[in-house]
Amino acid sequence: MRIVVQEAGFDAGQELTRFSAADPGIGAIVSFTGVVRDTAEGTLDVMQIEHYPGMTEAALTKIAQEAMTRWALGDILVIHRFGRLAPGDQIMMVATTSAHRKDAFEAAEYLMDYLKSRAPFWKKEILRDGAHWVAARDEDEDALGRWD
Amino acid sequence: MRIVVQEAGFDAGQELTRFSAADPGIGAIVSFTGVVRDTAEGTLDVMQIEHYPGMTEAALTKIAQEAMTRWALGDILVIHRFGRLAPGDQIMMVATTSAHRKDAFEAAEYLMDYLKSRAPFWKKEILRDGAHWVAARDEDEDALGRWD
Amino acid sequence: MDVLYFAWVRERIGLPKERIDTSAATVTALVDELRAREERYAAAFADLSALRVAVDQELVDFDAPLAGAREVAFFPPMTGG
Amino acid sequence: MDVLYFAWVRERIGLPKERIDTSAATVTALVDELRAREERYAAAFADLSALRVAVDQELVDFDAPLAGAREVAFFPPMTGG
Repeated sequence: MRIVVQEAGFDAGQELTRFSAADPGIGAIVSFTGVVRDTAEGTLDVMQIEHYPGMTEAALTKIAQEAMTRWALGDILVIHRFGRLAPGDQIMMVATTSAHRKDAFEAAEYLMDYLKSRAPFWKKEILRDGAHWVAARDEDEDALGRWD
Repeated sequence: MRIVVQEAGFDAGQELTRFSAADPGIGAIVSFTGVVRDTAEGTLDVMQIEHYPGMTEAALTKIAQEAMTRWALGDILVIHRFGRLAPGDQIMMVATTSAHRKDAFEAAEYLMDYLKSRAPFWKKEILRDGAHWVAARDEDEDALGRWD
Repeated sequence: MDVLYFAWVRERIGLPKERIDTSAATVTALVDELRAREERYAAAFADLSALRVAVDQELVDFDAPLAGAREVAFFPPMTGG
Repeated sequence: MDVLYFAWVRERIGLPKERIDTSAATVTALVDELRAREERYAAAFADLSALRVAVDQELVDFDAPLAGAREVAFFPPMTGG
């Protein structure tokens, strides 16, 4: 299990290669990469990501540990950036390995759902004509319901 | 949409990097990589993958096109190898991009489910003490039911 | 018409492809013709539930018509991925 | 006790962290104390349904006890990913 919270950029492809190589005996590898999207009008200058040092790592570790108990997984990778990002930058990725694709897929979706709403990150969009905190979406909170 | 059927190896990490770079405006990228698993006893010498040239490409294209109509996707990548593979070799990958993680995840799972049971590939395991064709699993056929 | 065999069907029949002149109206009628040829065909086609068939590279049912078909392929359930 | 503020709660109150001496028994009691201090606190805590709270880095409800707590953090719903 590898949980990384960092300001620096990362390369999801390289991370996937490294993660996959760690256990060549595994059959299925799923990855999710999140990328900073510009606004429809192309007005996003910076996506600023604030987090709660200490709690962030603890929350992500707890979410990953829960996934390890729910599915038959080989390994989990979580990388999440904070600081100032530009449109097109990779914000975060999760990856899972398992003997079976169903476990790898479900666990990756679980990690994403919990990371979205239970890990202490907040996004602020600095636009050409203003700035605002991104509001949490009801559907992200609702998505947790399917894992009860 | 990029559909590749090839004998040569590929690097899922590099492919993911290339696929992601093609559309930096997208928010979510999901990838699945399948790796040749050894037997529990470590007796697998070669995984031999046979396919139906012509029909394979057509079937994968049809599956990918159907996914493009069902979900709001930016792009789809499908790579599948044939020929002689060794334990630990990457067999195949699919990747999807979308503005939303739910679409990217669901489409990738759909592609995998259909690719498993509807694309003309057959696996033969050459073991140290014999060889046999891998049997289709009922649960792979059943998995298609959820997309009706 | 070209008839193709894959995986263990190919191994059991002993060849990957052959040209067959037939007036069979459906896949099932073609299978009956093949079964009557030789034991290896009878063995390969003993249990149709274990087989799949494609006509001109499209998966079809065994009662599919063969009118105008250029290529028929028989193979076990697919195991890609 | 250290009290931390994040995102727009931090911006509204005007600082990321402060040391507060309190005998508040629950988070809600602490919130009431803060609200009574100054307008900027009253504004930040106007609608608790728009806020989340963590005690010693664990998400809790607003009626959670504060006995023994070293660190309390207030912030809006999280938006990672």
